Amino acid sequence: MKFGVVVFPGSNCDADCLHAIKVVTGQPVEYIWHKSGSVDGFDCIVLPGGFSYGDYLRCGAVARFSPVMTPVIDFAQRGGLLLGICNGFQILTEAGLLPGALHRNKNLQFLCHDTHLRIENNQTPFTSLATAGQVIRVPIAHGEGNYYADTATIQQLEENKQVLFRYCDPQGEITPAANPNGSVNNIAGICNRQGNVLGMMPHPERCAEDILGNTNGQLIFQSLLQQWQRRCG
Amino acid sequence: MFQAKIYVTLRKSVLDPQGGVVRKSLYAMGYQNVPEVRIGRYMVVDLEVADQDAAAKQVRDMCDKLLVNPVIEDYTFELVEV
Amino acid sequence: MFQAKIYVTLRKSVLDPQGGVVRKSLYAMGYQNVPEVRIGRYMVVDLEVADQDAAAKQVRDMCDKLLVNPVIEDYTFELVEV
Amino acid sequence: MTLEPQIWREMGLTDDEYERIVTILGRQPNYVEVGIFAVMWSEHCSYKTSRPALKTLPTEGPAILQGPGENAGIVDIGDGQAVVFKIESHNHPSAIEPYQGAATGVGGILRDIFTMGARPIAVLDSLRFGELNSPRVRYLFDGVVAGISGYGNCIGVPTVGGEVYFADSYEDNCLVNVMCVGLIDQKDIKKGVASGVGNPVMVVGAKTGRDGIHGATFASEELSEAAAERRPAVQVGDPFMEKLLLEACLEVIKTGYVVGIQDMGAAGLTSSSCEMASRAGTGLEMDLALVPRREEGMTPYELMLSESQERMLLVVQQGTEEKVTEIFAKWDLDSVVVGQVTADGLLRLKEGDKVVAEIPAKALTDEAPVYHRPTEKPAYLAEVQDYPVDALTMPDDYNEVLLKLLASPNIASKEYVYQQYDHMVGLNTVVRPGSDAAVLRVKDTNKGIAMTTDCNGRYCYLNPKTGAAIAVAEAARNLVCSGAKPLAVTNCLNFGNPEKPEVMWTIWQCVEGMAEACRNLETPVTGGNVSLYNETKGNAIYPTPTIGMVGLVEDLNKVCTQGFKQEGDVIFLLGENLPELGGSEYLKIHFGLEQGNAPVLNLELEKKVQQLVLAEIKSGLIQSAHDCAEGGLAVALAECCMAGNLGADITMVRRFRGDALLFGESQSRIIISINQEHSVELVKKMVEAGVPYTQLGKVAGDSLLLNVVNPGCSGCGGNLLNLPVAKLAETWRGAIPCLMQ
Ligand SMILES: Nc1ncnc2c1ncn2[C@@H]1O[C@H](COP(=O)(O)OP(=O)(O)O)[C@@H](O)[C@H]1O
Ligand SMILES: [Mg+2]
Repeated sequence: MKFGVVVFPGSNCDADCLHAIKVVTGQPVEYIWHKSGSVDGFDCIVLPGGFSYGDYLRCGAVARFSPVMTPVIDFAQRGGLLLGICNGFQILTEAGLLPGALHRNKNLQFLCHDTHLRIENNQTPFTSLATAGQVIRVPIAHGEGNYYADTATIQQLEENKQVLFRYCDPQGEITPAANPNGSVNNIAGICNRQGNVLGMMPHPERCAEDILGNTNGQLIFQSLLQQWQRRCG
Repeated sequence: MFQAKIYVTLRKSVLDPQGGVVRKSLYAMGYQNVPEVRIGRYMVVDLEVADQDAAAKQVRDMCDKLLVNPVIEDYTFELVEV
Repeated sequence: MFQAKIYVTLRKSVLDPQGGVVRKSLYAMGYQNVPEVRIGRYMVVDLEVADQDAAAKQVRDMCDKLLVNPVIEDYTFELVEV
Repeated sequence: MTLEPQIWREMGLTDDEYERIVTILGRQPNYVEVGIFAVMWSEHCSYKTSRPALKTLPTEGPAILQGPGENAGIVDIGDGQAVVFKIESHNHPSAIEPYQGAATGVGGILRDIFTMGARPIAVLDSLRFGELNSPRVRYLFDGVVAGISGYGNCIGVPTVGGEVYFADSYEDNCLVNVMCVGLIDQKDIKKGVASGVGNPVMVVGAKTGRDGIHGATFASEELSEAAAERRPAVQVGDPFMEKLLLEACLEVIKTGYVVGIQDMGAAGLTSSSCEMASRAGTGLEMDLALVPRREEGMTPYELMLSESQERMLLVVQQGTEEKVTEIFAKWDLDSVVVGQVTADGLLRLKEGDKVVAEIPAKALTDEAPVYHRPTEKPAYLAEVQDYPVDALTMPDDYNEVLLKLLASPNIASKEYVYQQYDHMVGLNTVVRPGSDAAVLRVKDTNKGIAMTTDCNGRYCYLNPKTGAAIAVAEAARNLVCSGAKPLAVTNCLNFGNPEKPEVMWTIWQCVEGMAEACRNLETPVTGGNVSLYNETKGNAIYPTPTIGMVGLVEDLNKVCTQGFKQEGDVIFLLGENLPELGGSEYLKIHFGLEQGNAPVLNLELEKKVQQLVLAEIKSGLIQSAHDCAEGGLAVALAECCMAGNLGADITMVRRFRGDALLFGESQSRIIISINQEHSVELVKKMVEAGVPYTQLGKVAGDSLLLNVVNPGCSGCGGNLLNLPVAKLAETWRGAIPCLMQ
């Protein structure tokens, strides 16, 4: 299984994603430059965190128009596995691959700390190794992670089980206090209708090694690998 | 040449935490007659275009594609010839 | 009641990285006739004040004290009775 | 044509300095030349006042690869790798525009690190403000933190540590000191030298605008109404541009085309060009008409003095210009050849064919004036040091005092600050902010780098020499508590107006104290920064010699943190409790006094304690280690409990005042916890090493309990502390957010 990590000029979690994928899956992984016109040969593409083009206008707004996004959008529409983390999630919403928008955290501050996430749907390639309702600890680091979509869209997301992660307390309760940024329904990550595109604000690559004190994030990369092996052997 | 002044605001249905904080600060400073503050973006864009209609069309285009996110934002604009 | 529309811009010689990135990105998207973009803030403030002069005075006050950072920003405003 | 005296005086030159320029040049300087001399000879760039003192600092040691004089210091960490680090102040700009001032402070220090070829891996911020009950202070505090956050998070270098203090003396002069640590393969080290006659000189990065003209001069005078008039246009940071510059510079450096490189910091193009030439003993000729600019009509004077951010000056090998330009273009950056290296030692500036300035490069650097300013011991010292400790009534309720201390912003959790910083990006942060020192792993090795900043300005105010020595000792102690061997120091000297003999005296005292401690603890100084004139309306800040220190963790599996780890572990205190209260947070919070003498520092004892703790962390005996700092033993114990979410049951013998025992800030003390079964072995080692120790009790339950016994006095014993850990944590965590509401 070959992973690709897109590098926008202001990406800063690109090397982290590459490192985590290598360490956790042992699979080949390469960078994809933002000016690249093709993503052929990759089985899973990651849009990493960071500040793609400084994110001065709106996070992800400018990145959405970079050359690499044309083949990436095409890849996703053909059912390719696409994972957007943090800034990557913002880019996916700006590009229209996922509904809604991410705006400023409710308290107006950038927030970097551990959060607990309840896995709401384990029937996706990103979460297949999870048990239903499993709680994992994953850090966030963002200033604009406040998920918003209109009521109808939210309803659809919920009905189709597209909400994969919700901020919760350590016991798995979905409470206002456990919501770090004001997201509607404590939403931390959603996938598209087909289930091949995931956007999430928390950083699984930051908790995938023992030396960093937490390996909960491995679950996502391992699920991807297992699903792919099952399908493509 | 034209200059476009573009005003971007958060949609009514979207909570504006920044506006809320400013309103509270104003209140604490003694301005208790300010029921609402909304905060948005103000963009001044120079355009080397000859006629007004073309300018307006281009501004609308740029807003829809890049400058404004329709999921959470609305916009209006004005054009002045310069 | 009045509504103040406040336009805040960066002072002339102050660098505007936002505007620069947006200009470059518009250029890359094919809008090559946009020599400059400056990005500022737009605030809409409701005021429960009876007369226009009092409203103007209060807006100026609020801008000088809180809403605008005079070290790097300039502002103008308009008042409409609502 | 002779210039009016008014002109050079306004630029900050004295008449004597002007005469010196005339002598050096052998003619009258023109306007551009005077401007260049004025910035280069400003306090900020020339260190003309502090240089004699700085010369006395120890700068050599086995691990030091680069001492003071370059853009940053370098220490060897083995395996052909090295750590590059430096601290810098951005005090004046932050007092004017906190967000941009702090942001550009981060940008500047990052450039100092990657200009050496190193990849920045961490930032630390050492901050000082007035008291949080003032709205202006809250505005500055929030703005500075947001600025650091805005810049550091965007460029993707984690901010992993630092400190924040609040005291009235910083009300009008907040201090923003930022340290950056980078990692490099020794073979890639680059220096700021313009060597090789004929080699092209390139300006790369952002375009030059009118920002910050005279910033260096501005940083060399007091903040006042008059100064406000002459304020330069505020520099706005562009972290995205810096990210591009960082990646492009590191890529270019890897090619081997670069001969020398330096960032354009204070005094922009002027300082970078003449310093690079001066170090190499060469000259530089540049055509200013070629410098990419943001605004029309900029004069040579403005181009030379602009402090626009995110720019670099490069000298590359002849013939490689195009390849270098290609790399910068890949990152969408401008890079332009503006001149070349010459043999005549002159900085020659042209506008087209016209020469607009011609100055010997060394005249601007090495021949800058040096002042041995008069010193005088300040009268206030005798007054503040003499305070009636015996007359102070002891508290009735120690629980209440402890909670008050935990809620004091100087002691309270700084989570409010560091959760706004991305402290994890890079995947190296093994110990996050919140413990004694941050620890970062070095990927593909089993090594770690520990780092900290420390300085208690109140101690330095009460006793400058001891205070500065304590800052060094505490920094080393923090590293040791995390399992690292202290390696080297960078420092930032923040003081008031040095033209006042009293201020000058404190500078000398602080430097002496720092030098002595560095010598004893074997942590040489590799560089630093001096920020003077931190003074408003005649009131100087507390003398604040901030210490930044890095250390090496040899085995990442032996990293230690401050939290208690396990019920039943035995708690020891290493070092001695002395009946001291001077300078303590307790005196300030409980009595409103910032008085007394700074705590005594015995460097020999300090070293013994540190050596033992480090050795036993490495041997695996020690489970947790935490130094006693502000708030004394009681606060340190509370911090161990909160970090581990475990209680402690402590019993102590009381030989002097209970408040001094619990809240006094005696130095060289470390609280450790160890598994019960190792306790005999540890005691044996402490006795052998001659380290004084006290067995305090055990990790137990979910409350902090502290009882005292007093053999000589019935009725003096009893329970002093009994507080649930949850209550401690709630108070400690909630304090700053509550004040900021
Ligand atoms: N401005 C700051 N930025 C980042 N981390 C900070 C800051 N201030 C304090 N911290 C972190 O909070 C913890 C406690 O700080 P401090 O009380 O100064 O520790 P100590 O007394 O051990 O030096 C440390 O881990 C420190 O790095
Ligand atoms: Mg400490």
